[in-house]
Amino acid sequence: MAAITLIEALTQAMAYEMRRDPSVMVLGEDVGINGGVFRATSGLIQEFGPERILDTPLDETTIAGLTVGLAAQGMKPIAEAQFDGFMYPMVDHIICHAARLRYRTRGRMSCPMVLRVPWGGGIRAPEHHSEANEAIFTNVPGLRVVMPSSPQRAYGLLLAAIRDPDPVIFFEPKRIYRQYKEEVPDDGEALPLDVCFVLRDGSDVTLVTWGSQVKETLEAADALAKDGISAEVIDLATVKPLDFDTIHESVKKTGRCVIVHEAPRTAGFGAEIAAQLAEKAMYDLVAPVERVTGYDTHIPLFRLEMKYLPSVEKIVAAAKRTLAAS
Amino acid sequence: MAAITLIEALTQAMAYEMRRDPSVMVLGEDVGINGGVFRATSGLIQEFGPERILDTPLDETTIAGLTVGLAAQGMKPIAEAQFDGFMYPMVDHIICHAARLRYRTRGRMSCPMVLRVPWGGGIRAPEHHSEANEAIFTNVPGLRVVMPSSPQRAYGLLLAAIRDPDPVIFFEPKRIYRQYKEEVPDDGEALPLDVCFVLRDGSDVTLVTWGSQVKETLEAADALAKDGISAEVIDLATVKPLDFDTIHESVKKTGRCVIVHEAPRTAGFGAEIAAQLAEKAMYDLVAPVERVTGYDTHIPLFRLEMKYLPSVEKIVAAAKRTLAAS
Amino acid sequence: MESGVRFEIDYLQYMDADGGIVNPDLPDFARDRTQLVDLYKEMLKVRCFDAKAVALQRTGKLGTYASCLGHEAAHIGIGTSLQIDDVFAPSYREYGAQFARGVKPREVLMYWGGDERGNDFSGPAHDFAWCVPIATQCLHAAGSALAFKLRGEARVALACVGDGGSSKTDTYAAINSAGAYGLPFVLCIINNQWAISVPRTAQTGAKTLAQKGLAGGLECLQVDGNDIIAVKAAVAHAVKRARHGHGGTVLELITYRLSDHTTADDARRYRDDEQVKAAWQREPVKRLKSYLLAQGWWSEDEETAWITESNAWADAEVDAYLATAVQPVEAMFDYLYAELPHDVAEQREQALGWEKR
Amino acid sequence: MESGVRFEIDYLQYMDADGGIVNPDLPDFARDRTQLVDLYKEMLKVRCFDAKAVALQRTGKLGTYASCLGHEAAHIGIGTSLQIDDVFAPSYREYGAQFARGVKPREVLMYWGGDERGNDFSGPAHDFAWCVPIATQCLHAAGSALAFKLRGEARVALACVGDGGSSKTDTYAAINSAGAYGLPFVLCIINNQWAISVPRTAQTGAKTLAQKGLAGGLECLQVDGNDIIAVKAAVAHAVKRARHGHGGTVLELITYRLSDHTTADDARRYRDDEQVKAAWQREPVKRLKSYLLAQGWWSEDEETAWITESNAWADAEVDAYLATAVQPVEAMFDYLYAELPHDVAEQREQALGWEKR
Ligand SMILES: Cc1ncc(C[n+]2csc(CCOP(=O)(O)OP(=O)(O)O)c2C)c(N)n1
Ligand SMILES: Cc1ncc(C[n+]2csc(CCOP(=O)(O)OP(=O)(O)O)c2C)c(N)n1
Ligand SMILES: [Mg+2]
Ligand SMILES: [Mg+2]
Repeated sequence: MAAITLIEALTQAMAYEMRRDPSVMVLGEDVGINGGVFRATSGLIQEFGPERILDTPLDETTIAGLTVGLAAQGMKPIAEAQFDGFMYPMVDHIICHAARLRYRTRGRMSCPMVLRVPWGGGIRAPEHHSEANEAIFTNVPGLRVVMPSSPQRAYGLLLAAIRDPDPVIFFEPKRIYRQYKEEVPDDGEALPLDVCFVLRDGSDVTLVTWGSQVKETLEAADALAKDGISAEVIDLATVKPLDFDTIHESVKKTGRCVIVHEAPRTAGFGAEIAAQLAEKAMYDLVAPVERVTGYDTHIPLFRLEMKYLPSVEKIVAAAKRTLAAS
Repeated sequence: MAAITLIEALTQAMAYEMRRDPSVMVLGEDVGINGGVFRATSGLIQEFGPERILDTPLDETTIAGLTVGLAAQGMKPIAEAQFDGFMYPMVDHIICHAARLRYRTRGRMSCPMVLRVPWGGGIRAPEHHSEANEAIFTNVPGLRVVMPSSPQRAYGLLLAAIRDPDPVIFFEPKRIYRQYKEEVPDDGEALPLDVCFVLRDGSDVTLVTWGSQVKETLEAADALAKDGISAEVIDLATVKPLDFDTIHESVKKTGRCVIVHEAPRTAGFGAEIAAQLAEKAMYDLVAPVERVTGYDTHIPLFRLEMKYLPSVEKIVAAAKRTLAAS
Repeated sequence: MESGVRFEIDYLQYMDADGGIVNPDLPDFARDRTQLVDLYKEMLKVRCFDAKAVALQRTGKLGTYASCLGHEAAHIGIGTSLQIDDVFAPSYREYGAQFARGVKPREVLMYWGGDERGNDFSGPAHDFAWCVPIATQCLHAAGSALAFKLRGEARVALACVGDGGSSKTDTYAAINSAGAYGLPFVLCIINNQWAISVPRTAQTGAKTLAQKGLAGGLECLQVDGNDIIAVKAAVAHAVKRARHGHGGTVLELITYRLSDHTTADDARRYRDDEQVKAAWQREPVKRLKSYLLAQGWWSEDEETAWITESNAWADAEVDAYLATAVQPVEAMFDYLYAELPHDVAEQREQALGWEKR
Repeated sequence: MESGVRFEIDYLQYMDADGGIVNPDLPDFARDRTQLVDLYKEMLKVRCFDAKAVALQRTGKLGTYASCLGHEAAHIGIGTSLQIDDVFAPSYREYGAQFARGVKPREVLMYWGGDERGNDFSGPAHDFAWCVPIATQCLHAAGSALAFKLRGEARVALACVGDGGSSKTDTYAAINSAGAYGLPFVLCIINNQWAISVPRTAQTGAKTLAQKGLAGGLECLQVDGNDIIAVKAAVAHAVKRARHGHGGTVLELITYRLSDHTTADDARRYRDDEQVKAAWQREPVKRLKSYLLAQGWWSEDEETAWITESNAWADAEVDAYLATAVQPVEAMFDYLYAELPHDVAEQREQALGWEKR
């Protein structure tokens, strides 16, 4: 078994599930012969044909609306938004319909769909190609929001998302699409959609993050270790529903929590984690919660973007502040 | 001077500013001869004519996109979304353009617009007419998000929103459009867009809320007072930017905080307030933060909706929990 | 300048406002007494129901209600031209079409009465629920049609949208994708001249709404939407084309909204009584009645008897609606996901706790 | 069936692929040597710039870049037909049009080079910046046109969108609102046959893209987009109509994307070399050159001299771009609001703090 990248793991998961379940199909701009602008669907049209790998007209409203119709009539569509910044025209159909079909009809209809979205910054891309906009969906009932950060997790979570009978927004941290390779058995094993991953055990401070920041956060943990600080690292992975218990268990042990995310700080999903800490873990905390996030401004074009994003230094500094505070 | 309702105060503010500034105009569905489905623009077309009070074709993308174009070319459009649940098609133009024109062009262009949105539940309306969806915009840089809760504040905040040189999302709690009347001098005095309102002083617990829940929260404070508990009530009013200092000052005094909002709990804007408390006020808090919110499900059709919304009882119970905890 | 591509939008009408036949080339069903009388009876029945629903709202026993007064020919012409395994995607007014598909009046009332169970149709389980966000249903129908095409099923998806809704971008998206994929899709633009207070003329500069279909390369036709013979002929033809893989159609059914927009609206604020009076002259029930009477296919006695029967039927439905107990509080959680996530499950318990106080 | 409304979409061409005149009824400017030579020189100049930009990207000195190779007639035809106080709303490829309006090549490079200052055009301060979210610019142009109409200004707003973008709902919204309000609006659909890997034929079932305009009641015309005489004639006519209050127009300019979609794309994955070769036979620069040579209005010597001059000009712009220092970190805050709110101001300080470490 050859080691594969995160994006190859996504392709592998889609191919696995399409072989297994004839109702699974893919639609989006350039997903066919071009294999998607990131090549996530590369090779699929050759294996599954143009009836199951559909290029769409260039309109995200169309993609979202067709996807709802397909899912309501027994297909399991995997829709692709080409980039994070182009998914806004999909918001209406996702919130008003995908998230509500089951609820609206008391279970008569449902909307088993996945929306795959290449997400986030750090690849020197043009405007609107670098947005961390998961917060738009986290206050919306009826959705699941998932973000993998390794090839193995990408494979298992995407399988789970496709099989899930309800709509899943599947954000793919494009910056780490090809960051490293890992062996990913093509065994069709899905991962749960409501459990965080503890990537590294530690006792002094809990670092919670998701998506591309997992790499920076693990590096920060390494750096902290050099200073004798033991950091536990949690990959949220399933943003909604939030597995707060795993975070809470960790904070009971460490008493300190740094939340790291790429989106702007205000009302980013980090706020929800910090809020639950304030509600449920106040007596466990020995230091104020810290957030290391994008600033409350638009991610700049690429000459400045790395100054916008969280960095190892910023994470280390925040962790040290929690230690200094107590 | 006759006392007027919240919605009349909005009309008064628009009329005032349209008289003063010829670039101010209104556009939306049914805003003309019909005066809007809630009558917020009632009488305006008679005074200002159909060039300044424009009925639009039935398309929210159109309204949002035209508004950006108008604002970019020197008009000050006040756009109306007919209901909260119909604003999703506007999200793309608001996030990609309204919020970015100034940033994108390094100040060469700007987007001075107001989007008025009748907001929230509790009026026994049909599906999609009762949504508390402010969280969609609170993570978006470049916007301001405002929500008045009294006739006077509605007048002053809307004037400020219209005059503000940047885009403002102006949520109007429709449930209290006509809840009570108040004298509102038509003096053209705007209120600041970054300051909370302390509606009631108290020393035992801080209740923070916005929009229609202000009424329930004030009633809860009354009920608490009967039990000898002194509650401070803060109307957030300017959701973004968040005036955390006012909340913090209060919590320094009370040591307890209950956040009340109508939107679903997870990643509602209450999370941001709780998060800042966890970051900046941990040593001031003597009890865990509490949130009293809508549940993480869609607001039901009206036979069940009151069971979904926060209530005086739920607020009182939460406040008492903070007192029991310490 | 080379002359290029030409298009023509035709207009279909068989029966004029007085029930006179203007186009003697009648379709078969219109030569059949039973079929035509049945259609007439359905139209009357819906009208009886509609009046009851408005009355219920006026007495506080229903929420906001969107009347279908004046749309009977359009709605019933559509509903009776589909097969049961076709998919119907309504907006919020097409009760006549839905009754023909097995949806119960009590379900209509439950929906407008604030109870989601109204959407759990007795009719075809694959039909879409009422759709409040204007025109979004058009794309759901197109997506359904795409599912049928991909699976090789000979099924058709039909959506209704209003004259107002024809301005909405979703309508265009549905038209364009139906054309791009050659989908078995029919779009009925029910042009009742008003979108709340905005007249048809203010929605668009297009001469017809049918021509919206040209933007996606679909067949386009204008139809007298108060002439049920024309409506049925046009819809049946479009559905047949779609079913046989010949692509999608846009039909503009021209009618008039004789009522307020909904019970929450007061149309006197924005439209002339004269216009409404004139529209009553062209309304669909009266014209079919004139024709049936002229043919000797219907009598005033039958009319009276049928109205009595229809009212009794509507009353029974109203009673069933009024007798429906409110859903338990957990209903707001139980249909959110197939399996409730732990966090929401916790809130469900809290909600139950508040009930027990 | 009554026959109803008719439409016809004409096709405008003056000059064929070899520079032969197929329509002798030439517009005045095309009979004027200076004007035609100037247009030709602009086309060549843009092509020189484009080649430099692609080369810069290949050597890592530019980010992703969208080439305009093959679009020169369309872009320059548009850019030279507007007045300076009109509003131009481009997508992301129409440098030729923008240069005609005073935008500097270095600004193009700064934008694609990751520096927002590229959008602070030297050209008209009211022109829109490059617009990455496909087709959204169409509505901004329509909104601008609405502002002009409301203020009684004799100004026109012109937007460009691609064949792919013609499927996007915003395009329809712009067309429909322009028709509904009678706006001074011109939409140029630049049909270069490809939207990244999706061919024109897969975008829509409509025979022409020009007919998209029928959905909003606009004037519609197909134009040979490689024939600058036709482009200029068509755009000038549409702009004039708009300026005089006669309403909006949709022009489909038919051309071909001779390059990859952007430098991040590899068109060999999805399109035939043969098609590209054939397209090179119809390309706009060659055909105008043939015509000018045939008229004796241009020579190979002039060509060589002009290319040298153009390259020098492009090189100077490249140098200016490369010499631009990166913005200071606070630039990511300073243009967010007219006045920075307290919370963001705090973060600005933090960002400055990290700089000082
Ligand atoms: C997206 C959206 N915007 C606004 C509304 C509010 N609204 C409900 S019905 C209506 C008018 C619809 O007119 P039309 O499409 O002609 O249908 P009709 O009501 O005449 O059947 C409007 C604006 C809505 N339901 N959805
Ligand atoms: C809303 C949106 N969706 C997707 C994209 C990604 N994208 C960039 S260019 C492009 C194709 C555009 O094709 P066309 O409109 O024909 O213009 P062309 O590039 O050929 O000039 C796509 C899909 C985008 N920029 N915006
Ligand atoms: Mg209508
Ligand atoms: Mg193209």
